[in-house]
Amino acid sequence: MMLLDFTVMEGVQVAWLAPAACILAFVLIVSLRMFDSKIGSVISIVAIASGFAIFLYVFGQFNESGPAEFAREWFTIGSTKITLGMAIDQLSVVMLGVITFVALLVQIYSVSYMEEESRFGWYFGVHSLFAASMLILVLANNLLLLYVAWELVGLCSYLLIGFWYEKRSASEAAKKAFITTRIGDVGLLIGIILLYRTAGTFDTSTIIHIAQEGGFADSTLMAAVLLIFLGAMGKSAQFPLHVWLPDAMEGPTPVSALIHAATMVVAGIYLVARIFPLFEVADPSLTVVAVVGLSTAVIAASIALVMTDLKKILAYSTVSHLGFMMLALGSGAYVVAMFHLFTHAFAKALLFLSAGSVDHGTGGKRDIRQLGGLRKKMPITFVTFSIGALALAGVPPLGGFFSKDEIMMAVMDGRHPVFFLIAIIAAFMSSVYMIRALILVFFGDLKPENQEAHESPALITAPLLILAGISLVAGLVLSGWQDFFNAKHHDINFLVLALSLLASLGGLFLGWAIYSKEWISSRDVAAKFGDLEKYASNGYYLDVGYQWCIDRIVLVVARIVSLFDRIVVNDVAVNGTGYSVFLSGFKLRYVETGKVYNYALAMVVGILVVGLTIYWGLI
Amino acid sequence: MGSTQESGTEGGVLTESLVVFLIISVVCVAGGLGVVFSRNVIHATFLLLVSLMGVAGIFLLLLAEFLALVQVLIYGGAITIVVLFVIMLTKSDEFESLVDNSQKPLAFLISIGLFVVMTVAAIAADNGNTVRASLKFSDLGHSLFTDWAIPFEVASLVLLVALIGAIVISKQGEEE
Amino acid sequence: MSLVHFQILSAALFSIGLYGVLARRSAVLILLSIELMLNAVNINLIAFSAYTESLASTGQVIAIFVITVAAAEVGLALAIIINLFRSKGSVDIDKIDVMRW
Amino acid sequence: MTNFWLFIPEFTITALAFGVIGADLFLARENKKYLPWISSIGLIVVLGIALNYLLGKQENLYGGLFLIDDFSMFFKVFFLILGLLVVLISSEYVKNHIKHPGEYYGILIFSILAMMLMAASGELLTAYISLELLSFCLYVLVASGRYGEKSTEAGVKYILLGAVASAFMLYGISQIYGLVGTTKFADMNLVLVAENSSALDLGLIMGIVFIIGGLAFKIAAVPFHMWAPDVYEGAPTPITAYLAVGSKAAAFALILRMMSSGFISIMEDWQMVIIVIAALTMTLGNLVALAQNNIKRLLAYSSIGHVGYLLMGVVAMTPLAFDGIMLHLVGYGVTNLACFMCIIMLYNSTGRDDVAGYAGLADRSPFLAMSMAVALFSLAGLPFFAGFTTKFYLFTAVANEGLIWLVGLAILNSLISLYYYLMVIKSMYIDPSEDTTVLVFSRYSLSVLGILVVFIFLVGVYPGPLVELIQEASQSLFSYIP
Repeated sequence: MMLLDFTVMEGVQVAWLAPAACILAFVLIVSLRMFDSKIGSVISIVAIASGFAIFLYVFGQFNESGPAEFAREWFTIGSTKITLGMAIDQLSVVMLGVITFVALLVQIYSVSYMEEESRFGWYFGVHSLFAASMLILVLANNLLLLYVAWELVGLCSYLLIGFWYEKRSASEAAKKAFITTRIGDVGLLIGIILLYRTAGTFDTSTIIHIAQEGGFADSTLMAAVLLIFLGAMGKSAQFPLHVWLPDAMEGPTPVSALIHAATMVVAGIYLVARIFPLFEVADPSLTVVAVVGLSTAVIAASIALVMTDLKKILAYSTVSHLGFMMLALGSGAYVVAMFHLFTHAFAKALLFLSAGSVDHGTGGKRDIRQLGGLRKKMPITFVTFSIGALALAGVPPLGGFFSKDEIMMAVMDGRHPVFFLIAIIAAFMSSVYMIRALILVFFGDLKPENQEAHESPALITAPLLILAGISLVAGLVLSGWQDFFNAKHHDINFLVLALSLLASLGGLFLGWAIYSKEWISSRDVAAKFGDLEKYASNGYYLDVGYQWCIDRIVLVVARIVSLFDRIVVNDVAVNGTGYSVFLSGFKLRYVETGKVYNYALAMVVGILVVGLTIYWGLI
Repeated sequence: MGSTQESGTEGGVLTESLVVFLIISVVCVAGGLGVVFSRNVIHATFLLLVSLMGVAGIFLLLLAEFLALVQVLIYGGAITIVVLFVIMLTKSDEFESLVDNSQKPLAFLISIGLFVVMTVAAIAADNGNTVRASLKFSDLGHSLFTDWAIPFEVASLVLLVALIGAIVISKQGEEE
Repeated sequence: MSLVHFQILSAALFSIGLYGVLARRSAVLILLSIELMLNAVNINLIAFSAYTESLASTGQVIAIFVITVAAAEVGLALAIIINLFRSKGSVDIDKIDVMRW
Repeated sequence: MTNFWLFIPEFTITALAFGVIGADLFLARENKKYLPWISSIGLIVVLGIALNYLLGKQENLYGGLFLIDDFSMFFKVFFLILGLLVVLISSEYVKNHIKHPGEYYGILIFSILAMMLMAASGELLTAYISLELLSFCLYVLVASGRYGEKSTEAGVKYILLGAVASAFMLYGISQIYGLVGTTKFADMNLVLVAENSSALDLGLIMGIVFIIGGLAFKIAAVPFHMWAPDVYEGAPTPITAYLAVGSKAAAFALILRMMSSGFISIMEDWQMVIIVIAALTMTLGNLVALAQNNIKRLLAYSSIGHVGYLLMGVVAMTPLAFDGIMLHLVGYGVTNLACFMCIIMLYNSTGRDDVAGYAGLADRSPFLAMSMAVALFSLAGLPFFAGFTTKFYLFTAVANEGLIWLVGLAILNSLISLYYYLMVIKSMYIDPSEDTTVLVFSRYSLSVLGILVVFIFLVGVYPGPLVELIQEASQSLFSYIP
């Protein structure tokens, strides 16, 4: 193969260079031990920037010549050839773009954000490795390679969450993320092996082809698809495997932005989209996806309402939006899910990076009760955060509005109206918590201890502004998006449109009413926002009513849910599993007494048990 | 392949050979029990010798004269002596307090269980054959050096390794 | 007198030896018990070879190897036990549990 | 008349062992450092001779006692290379910690011979006596550590338990011999097929189970594993590596041949039991490993876990699964040797073999820490390392036979194992060390380690040629089945 033939190459033949560049960066940083120097960051940024350039080239080629695939043989299992290869199609091109672009911005941002850290170079090294594995994950043309990358991505996430390992909570969180996602990964690998058993290949397109021809037994396909979905649930933090994601906020904020908001956590969404035809063939499986997505969206949103840590609010919001994406997938509209993935990636990365900027500017404060009134001190961050928040809340004409609206229409089309109603409630809640965060952080009185707050340097604000710009205009690519995926345009359903708009704006208004009333006196409100004063005073009853509702219903429910989340899911299911594994390990070791005759007894009993079992045909 | 010899009779009558067998068996088993129950290690070693000589007698009953000879020579002439040497070298008075360990009851149960299983297996598989065949020395030798030449050579290496090993290991404590 | 008698004797010796292995505390006594087990094997082998014409010499040949291995085993094990005694002053199995858990 | 040229590797390696022991007698103390060179060059010569004379030969000597085929050839080469590597990783350790280098290498070479014989034997007695030769060599090697340390204790435990296991195995052989009437695997299969025994009688079951028990002791499968952690901890470290790889591989070679050509017709009877043993072995190994703080003990439990994976392949009983076992043995072997090389190097310079001794290793010796991390990642089965490819092949082959839940358990166990490997890696890279002196290693050690690390990547990234060799080997094994 002529790798360096500078005549026009197919995109797919160049695509692999993007992850290769990042791996090279990682190897360079680690092997030259540039853990403390700034050169590490330069290498890493150059690598990811060239990745982005490759994306542009690949994208251009793709527009000309369409999907392509290439593979080389790795080894054979029996008569099956295991190949490694890359595939370029709509899905992977989109992901390639999102990953390289967001990663590039986040890394630039990190240069300033992380500059005080020791292990600065290590941070960038792992970032490069992460980028490489994420790129391999989306480019892989077969499930095996995908799985390989999937594991590597998880490893990088582990390393980055635990970056401040000196902090106990950080290493605990890293461990929890590791164990929780692993539960899903077991399912994923078994699912893949199940598919391989029948198909005799790991090649994604071949497997899909076989499935569509009816080559799989129904039960096998169903089991495989659900097991793979379990993997997606772990990675994409779907209820009840979502518990690791809020804790993952112990990592550095840029990491949260890149990995735990924009890229890695959407791997599950990507995976389901990638093998979407399998879900279609294994019919009821999409219902499972929809139900899981919907419950995730609602539950996480209600928890986000009562969180006080800014990053946790964003984290639960991420979980909730991942739920929306799953819901869209479950409603049969993977193009829409990908679109929401796209708008959400920019908006949420923007929010996280803005939160990081707040953090940076105020000397590490993340509790929204201690913040407030920062809009004067940090104007750029204020603007960018607002854009992100409004985009997520679904305010037209920002990106989030279009994608959320598309999801609502897809749900209305593909699922029972009840799904739609619940989804509207979740959307409503997401407006409320976004505006809550916005108000509590940037409006109101500046706390005396925050007088020193300052705007962040240009290396931090520049990525914010770029992302904000994209979030502003992201919605406009919608029609191009659907053409790109050859998807049908949804007929605009005005009822749906109106309801979803109502949910967004209503949520904003409600949040505004509650949170500005609670923190600022009404006179201040009257003085500063004359227009709103009437609403606020007129809405007093509403205010009390909603407050009551929130106190008595939403809060109670949310507390119960979050209690459930803490105790049942977190402590019992996740930590409990972990602890019982450890406990049994620690107990079992005492079997090993060190005494020869005990060992001999175990052997003899073993022999007798085995012999008699066989004799009596017990098993 | 050698001569065959009628022995025993029908109907479970006590024949001479059966009586001999029973006597030798009692010696074997009693010796064995002595080995595992004796409180004195020197006694245990001698009782082992008794039991193994009984085994040699069993070999004779089974018309395996060569094996009986080997048994007497190796166990009586070598192994027991070596064990006694070692006991002398180590502190034999320690053995007075060194009797049985804490899992003795369990050990008893397991051994009885194994014995029952093995006996049941033996009885179930019994084909009632009462004809014994003996083997000429020369046949045994021939077979050992032709058919079984490889294991034979390997066995010699086993002995060599054990020899070297024993020397190396017991020399370890010196010159320290 | 038939095959089964010898087999029962062999079973008895094997079980007695096993009891010794499981119940004794002195390394030397465990070793002696193992010798009993190996002899039980030999009885079994020779009984089979004597009572089954077709099996011919194989049983005796195997028995010779068993005796060889048994002798070598005793030699080597005793050397190790002596070394143990020199370094710990005891051949008590209960005392050689530095390595556990 | 037997063609004695077919024994040429065995003859030459025996001569080599004698040569090394003899040379030791004549070499002055300061010249003993040449012993590992003599041994390794000798082993390379034997390897060359074996490849030259025996490659592709298909012979059946002494009526099936001794088989020369692709399977035994594969293992011969594997064991010779393994022996070579063990000699290489031993050399610095032996210089510092072993009193009788000549005997050490000589017996090591005898044990390689024993393993070669085990892989080639087609009959119970030959297999047994070769196994016994291997065991004796290992007893000596295990107990040959420095006086007064854990080595003797390990030796006593190993030889006493080994003798019990071998007594059981012998009883099993005698039962098989008496009831089946032959000790040759191929004939055993014929008899068992002819009997077509739907319900086996107790005596026969006893025979088979006792033999399996003896072999299970060798590979340290639950509940016959209990000696392994103690012996691994106490033995001289290169010997621990050798035990974990060599004696297991040899026992597996024997098990594969015996099961596939001897007991395959009564497969249903023992299959389920081995499934249970495999499940128990992998679970127990990995769980208890979580609680260890001595690195050798930790690897002992990890190797018990690996035996569980390998046993799955025995259950599956297909050429594909056997490929998987052999491939995993190779991958695991290389990885384990690399891991132990790191342990030896650290032990030689700091005298530590507890996990805490690895704190801050990344700062004290980056290369060592990196190699150790590579080896541990490979053991955990992370992609692009040997462990992933080989484990994946094995798991897929087993899943192909429909044992999905077992494979699921194995995957779960691999994930658990990743956790304790990561603890070591974390300790190396993250925990601060009380001693921060930079460790300096000889160029020799570093290059041996480098070679092993390269092997790990090679098997992980480009396993193609190896897989082809292994496929030929396992095909020859299954060609014996009528």
